[in-house]
Parts: sequence; C-alpha cells; structure tokens
Amino acid sequence: MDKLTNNQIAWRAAQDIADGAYVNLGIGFPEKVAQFQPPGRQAIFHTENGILNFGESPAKGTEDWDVINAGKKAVTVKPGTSFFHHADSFAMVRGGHLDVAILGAYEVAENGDLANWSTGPKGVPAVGGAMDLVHGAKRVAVITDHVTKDGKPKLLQRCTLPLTGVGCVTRVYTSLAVIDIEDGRFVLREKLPSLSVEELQAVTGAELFIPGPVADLICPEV
Amino acid sequence: MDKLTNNQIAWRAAQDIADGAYVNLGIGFPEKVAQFQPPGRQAIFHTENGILNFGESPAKGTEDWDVINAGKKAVTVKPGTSFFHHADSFAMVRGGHLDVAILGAYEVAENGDLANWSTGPKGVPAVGGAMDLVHGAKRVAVITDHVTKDGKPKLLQRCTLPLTGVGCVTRVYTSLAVIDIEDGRFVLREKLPSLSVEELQAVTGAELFIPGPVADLICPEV
Amino acid sequence: MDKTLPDVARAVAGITDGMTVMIGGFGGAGSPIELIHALIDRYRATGHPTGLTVINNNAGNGHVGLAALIEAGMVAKLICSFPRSADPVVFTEMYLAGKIALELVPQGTLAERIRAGGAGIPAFYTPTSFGTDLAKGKPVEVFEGRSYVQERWLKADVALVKAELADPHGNLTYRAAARNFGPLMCMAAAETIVQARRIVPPGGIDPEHVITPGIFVQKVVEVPNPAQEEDLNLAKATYPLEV
Amino acid sequence: MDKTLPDVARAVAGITDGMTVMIGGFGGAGSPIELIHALIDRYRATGHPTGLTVINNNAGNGHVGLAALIEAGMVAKLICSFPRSADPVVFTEMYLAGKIALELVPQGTLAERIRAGGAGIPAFYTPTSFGTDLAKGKPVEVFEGRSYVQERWLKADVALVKAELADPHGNLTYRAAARNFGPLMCMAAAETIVQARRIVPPGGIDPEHVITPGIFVQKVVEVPNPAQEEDLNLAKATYPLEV
Repeated sequence: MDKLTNNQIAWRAAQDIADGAYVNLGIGFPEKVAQFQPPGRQAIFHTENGILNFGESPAKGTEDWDVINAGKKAVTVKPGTSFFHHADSFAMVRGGHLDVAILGAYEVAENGDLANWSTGPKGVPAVGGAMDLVHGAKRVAVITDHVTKDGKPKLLQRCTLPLTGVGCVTRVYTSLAVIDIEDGRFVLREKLPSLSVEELQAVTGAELFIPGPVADLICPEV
Repeated sequence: MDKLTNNQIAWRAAQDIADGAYVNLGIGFPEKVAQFQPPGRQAIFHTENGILNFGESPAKGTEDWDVINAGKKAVTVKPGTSFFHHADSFAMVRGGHLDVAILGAYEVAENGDLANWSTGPKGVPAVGGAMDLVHGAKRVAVITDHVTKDGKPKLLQRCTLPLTGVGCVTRVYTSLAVIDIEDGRFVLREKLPSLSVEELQAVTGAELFIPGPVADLICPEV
Repeated sequence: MDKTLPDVARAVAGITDGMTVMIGGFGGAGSPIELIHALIDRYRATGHPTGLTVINNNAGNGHVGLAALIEAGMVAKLICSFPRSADPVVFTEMYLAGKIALELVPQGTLAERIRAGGAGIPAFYTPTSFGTDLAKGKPVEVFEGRSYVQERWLKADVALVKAELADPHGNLTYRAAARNFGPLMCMAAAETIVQARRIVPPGGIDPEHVITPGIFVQKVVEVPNPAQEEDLNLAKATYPLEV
Repeated sequence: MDKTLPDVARAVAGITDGMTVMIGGFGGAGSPIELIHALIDRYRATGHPTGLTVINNNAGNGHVGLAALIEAGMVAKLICSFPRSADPVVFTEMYLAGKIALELVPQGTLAERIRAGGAGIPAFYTPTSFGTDLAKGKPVEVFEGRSYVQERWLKADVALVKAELADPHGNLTYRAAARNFGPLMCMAAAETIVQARRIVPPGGIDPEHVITPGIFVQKVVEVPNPAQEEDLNLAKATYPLEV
C-alpha cells in the first residue's frame, strides 16, 4: 500500500497553517512541520518552555543550550523573538492564544479524544505540555501514521489508551488521508489517489463519513 | 487630653519596622511612616501599582507621572528599584511576601476586624488594594487617631461599618496608645504617660486587657 | 507579520456598541489617552460606540481620557477598584444620578481576574474580600483551614493599552509604573490595540526585555508624544481639547 | 540589604531532611547545577539532607545535577511533568524499583500551581487534564458550559534557581529560555536560593529589566562559570566529577 512519508505528512499539515498563525508543534515528528511552511507565509512558532518566534536549528557545535525547544533541541533567536517564563507560556496555551497545535498520537477517536502520552501502566509515565495544548489551542490537529507499526488502526471509535484530552482533535493528517472530526464522526476530506475508500476504511477503526467530495492527497517528494 | 500628632504616630509605627523589611504603606496618612525609619535600618517599600524599593518624593516640577505610588503621588527610582505589572504586584501582597502593611482605619475591632474602605451606602464606594493587603501581609498594623473627629471611639468590640478584612489587624498605633490584638482582645502595651488607664479605657469602645507591664509611649517632636 | 496601523482612528474603528473594553492605566500612568480620545471622536462623529462596559482601575480624573469617555455618555458600566481621584466629578455625578453602573472589585482581585481571563483560568480562590460585602453571593471554600472566596475570570472584546516600545510583531515594553495593568489586559482581550511611543523594527527590542510578547497584541499604532493625564489636568484641559 | 553569600556550600546549608525543594530548569536550561552539587556534597559529608521532595519539570539526564541528586538517594518523591530525557536511566531504574515516588503533573498545570503558591491562590480551575487519569479524584466544575478541573497550589521550603545577573537585593535576570520555571519558583518557596553568573551592585540591573524582584529571593551566590548539563552529559560526566 502506498503511503506518505513523515516529511510528506508534515508538509501536508503545513499547508493549512495561515500566514501569521501562532503555532505549537509537539516534540518529535510534529517539529518537522516547521520545515514546510508555504512560500510567502510566515507562522510564528511557540515552544512551551518559553520562546516565541524561534528560528531553525543552529549548526552542530554552535548550539546555545539555553535556547532550546520543548524537545530540548537547540533552536535559534530571530528578530522579534521573545523569552518568557512558564506561567506566561502556558497562559498563551491555556488562554486560547495559539491558533494551531499539531501533535502526534497513539490513538485518535471519532469523538475527538486523543491518546498520546501513555501506553499504559508499564514504564515511566510522562505528559509534558500535551494536556495543556489539547485544551488550549484554537485548533488541535494530529499528524500520524494511519496505522501502528503492526498494522492496527490508530483511528478508532474510542481510544483504548489513557486519554490526553477529551473531544479536542478536529483534523488528522495521516500517511493515507486527511480526516476531519465533526459531530463525533470521522469525515474523509482527502485520500491518496491510489487508495480506494474501501481500502482506507479497512485500516480505519471507525466509520469514515463522506458528506462531500474527497480530494486527492498529493504531496511533493520532500 | 494630650495626644500624639500624626507624625508622632507614624514615627512610633516606624520604630517597629525591622531592617530589610518589605513594607506597604496605605495611601494618605500611613505614607508618613516612610519618613521616620530609624537610623541604620533600611526598609524596602512596595507600592501596589508596580514599584518595589521606590524613593522619596521628587522636587516639585520634576515629577515623572509614570513613577507614582498607590496614592498617585510622584516618587523616585533608587538603585535596586524594580517595576512589575499588577498581577505580580498582588502576588507579592496575596502571597505573603510583604512583612508589614500599615493602614489607616475608620474602625478596628477587638477581634482584629478592620473597616477602612466604606462609610456606608452613601457616596461612591472605593476599595483599592486594602482588602488584598489585609489578608496578604505577614503583619497588618493600623495607625489612627484614637477617636473620631467628634470624639467617638474608633476601637470597638465589633465594627459597625462595612469590613475591609476579618481578624486581620494585630497592632494598632493610636494618638494615645499602642495596642495589640491577641485572642480577640485589645491588649494595652504602651500609653501616653500623662494618661491614666481609666482615661484611656473611657475613649476605647472595648475592654483593654493589661496582662503585662504598660510602657510609656514617648515620641520625639517630629 | 505587521500589526501596525497608521493612526489611532483606524486602530479603534472596530469597537462597537455594547462591547467590553479594558483600558490600561493606574490613574494617569499608562492611560492610553490618544486611543480613548480617538474613540470619543468617533462617537461624536457617528454616535457609536455607546453602551460600553469599561474595565479600568479607576474612574477617570478631570475631563480628559477615561473621564471624558464617561462624560460623553459612552459608558454604561464601569468595573474598577477605586473610582476616586483628585477630580472625580464626572463619574461621581453620573453614578449618583444612576446613569452609570459600578462593579467594585478589590485591586488585586481585579488584576488576577484579568490575568485569569488571559490565562484560561475560569475561576480561582483568594483570601481577599472574605467576610466583606464585596464577597456577597460568591462561593466560599476552605483550604488548609482558611476561608477563600471564588472569583471568576474577566475577559474583554477589546483592550486599549499604552506601551513604550512596540515592534511590528506586537512585542511591547512599558515605561516604569505605567506598566501596571497593560500586560494583563493584553492577554485578556480578544483584540488588543496598543499605542506605543515608538515602533521599532523586529529585533529592535531585546528578547530578554520584551514584557508583552506579540501573541497577545493585534494592533499597534505609534503615538510619538503621548499626553500624560496629570499634565492635562494641571492645565485644566477638557476633551475635546481647546486648540 | 545584602542577600549575597560567599559560596554555594553556605547557600544550601539550611536544607534539612524531608524538605520540599523546587529546582529550576527545563532539561539543562536553567538547571542550577552548582547548587545541586553542593547539596550532594553535604549529603556525602553528613548524610543529610535526605527524604527530599523535589519539584522540577523533569527527572534529570545522565549522572549530573538532578539525576545525581536522585542517584545519591536523597530524593523520596519527585513532582514533575516529563521524567524522560536523553539518558533517564537513574530515575527510571529507581522508579521501577519503587525507590522513588512520582507525582506526574501536566506542564502548564505544574507552572500554574507553582505560580499560585507564590501568589496566594490556594486553588484554581483549568481545562487541562479534564477527563484523563491525571484528573482522577480532583473536583470538577462547569463554568460557562465547559468542564474544568480544580488544582491546588504548590509551595516549597526551598527553591534552587539559576539566574544570569543578580544584585544584593535579590533582583534577578535570566538567560534566554533558562528563565522557564525560575521566576515562579522564586515566588513559591519560603527560602529562595539563587546562583547567579554575576552579582552586580544595586542599580546594576535596569528596573525595567528585572524579571524577579528581590522580594522573592532570600540568598544569592555568584557562580561565574556555571556548568551546562548538556555539556557535562556530552562529556559523559558523572557527579562527583572526576578531576
């Protein structure tokens, strides 16, 4: 089965970010979204550890370890950057000042529930800022492989893993499709042209609704 | 009847402020306390509109109207001054970071209740930061004439005017005496030497307790 | 990213009848006089906006700025902590005549309610006002043996704020104690309109010295020589200003 | 007014068994390594302090700083949001062996609970964690049609904080994103102990640029060349450092 690369999923998510939007990208895979801002648009990236409008990674060996993102990777300062403490940073998050948060997921449910912080009681739990982001940003989107490594659906009727947030996700960018969550249902908006709806449904754990046209999900090689 | 001047009451209150104490003085009469810091002691004054460690009034004509105290009077900047916004300022107040707040009073009750913001339903009510200060500072003291302009007691069994705070005052510096509030009682600590306990009791609206020695309240001409 | 506008008239053009408007300042320090006067100009020209709910620490002084806004009849309700000043005649007369409503809020609670509005905190507990008339009708809860009053957040449709420096991203600094409510109100309004003494290019404010990050600001207009309320009142000015 | 002390050993001398200790930093940025190491030195010399409850965003990385404090066996409980790092082996092993307790708190809630502790707010409501395992047992209330979780303040006996500049009053600045939890923890601890890269005379910090006003700070010690956790870990250092 064809599928998008992580870069392509990130590219697709980046196309929906408006010029001037304030954006928080979850640590890891979502950080890639910043690389694919469409020309002419400038998003302002927020990292919850206290930087607004940070820039790209510095060259190796030139890192300033006091200028890092939430994933503890070194970033850079740009004209217009600001620093602030954690309470102010999460005032930005919780107070609804971010336009978009893009996060990874273990599971997303058709009711908008998200599970992305705990795979169960084993191991060391860690939550970070995810629970704040999902109830703070005006729009919460998820980027993810459509299925788990062993091929099981990640888009489900209900999450089975511990929740990060309730009813918070409104759009999912997967390796196969772009799916909105509306009124407790998965609404298919775009899919890979090589994939039939039936094939997509077969790897999705809840019913896909198709109230309107389904666009071809076509991403450049990035 | 002998009585202390307002300057002398302020002087007496100033003697109880330790070196290095963080102090908020209410607007009006309490502001005078700052003038009488004992030599060798340096209190740090806080004004709730966002300055810590401000200095004296500037010469007339040199005022900077962005450097004012809570009474909207011009003050000055000193080495070690800091500016901050109102939420941080009242974090200092409410969070218990001030050592002393010294306020004026319409009435103080033997249970520590204070009334100093409203004389009743007539006119325009105004509260400012008084209600925050009385429940925030580690020690809340009152400076006041012992009686009203028409000779009625201001120290009462219970306040009759709308309360500023409940059980908050621990020491009262009046024009006649220094009185602590302990376990719901007025405890006389100091009185003017020219005044008998009976005379003082006659102008006090609740019983004065005298569990220990009563010192002479002697203030210089200031 | 350019949030700058060419003049104060355009900056306040979107404020409509019945809106809740936060106005920065503590007395005259931080009062965005030119934005307020632009709003009065619009009202005199068009009859709008009116019926405003204004949130400010005070209620104006003399006949300029906030006092002039009230005097013009544009304010239906004031939420403040201290509606007294050297010359409070405008508010006092309208209040006693029943022409303006007042919600009196302790100053620290006012500040915290505004911050809460900006920070997504719908309610919090404070010891302030417990046992007083200003706590009437509010839930009380005991934590660790002490009683606290539950207070709700305050939000606004618009905030009018005076800053010292601004950049096109909306990053701000303030001047001395003119900072007061500005950073909080920027957070708590759907649209924050800032008059800055100077607009500098991005990078013109050291990232360490930014007090209000641009995410909290929507519009910025340069007012190079802002009036100070105290100076206007010493000159016994009234708005519209005699010229 | 002089809050300065001559060395880190004296700065941490008052920390006793069972205390709650806030430690600034987000990962390595802002981690007060020298203060932490001074505390470990004291423990190695005297067997105290032990049984500490530590509040930090993380759980240490490698075998220096907070990780070394945990590895020394001084920490009974950790309150944090993200106990993972590039090399979390110390915490992970002790946690899985049941030798250290963990209270996991969402990061924004952690920050706000600390601020609340410093600001005299015993409880507040947040949408964060509603409907999740981390809200279990906490009161829920509906405001304006949305559900919120009640969270309590966090306070500490001591805070260990890394600053950039300090003056003898305790006024502080920070460096870039090393600011993170520092200003909040300074507010929330009965005793705040600061290591600053440089101590300047009063007036050496512009009043406009002070991030933490001195009222929130009790002790200041100069550490001119502070170690950065990332650099120590790149060098595979363990504490006590090999010399």
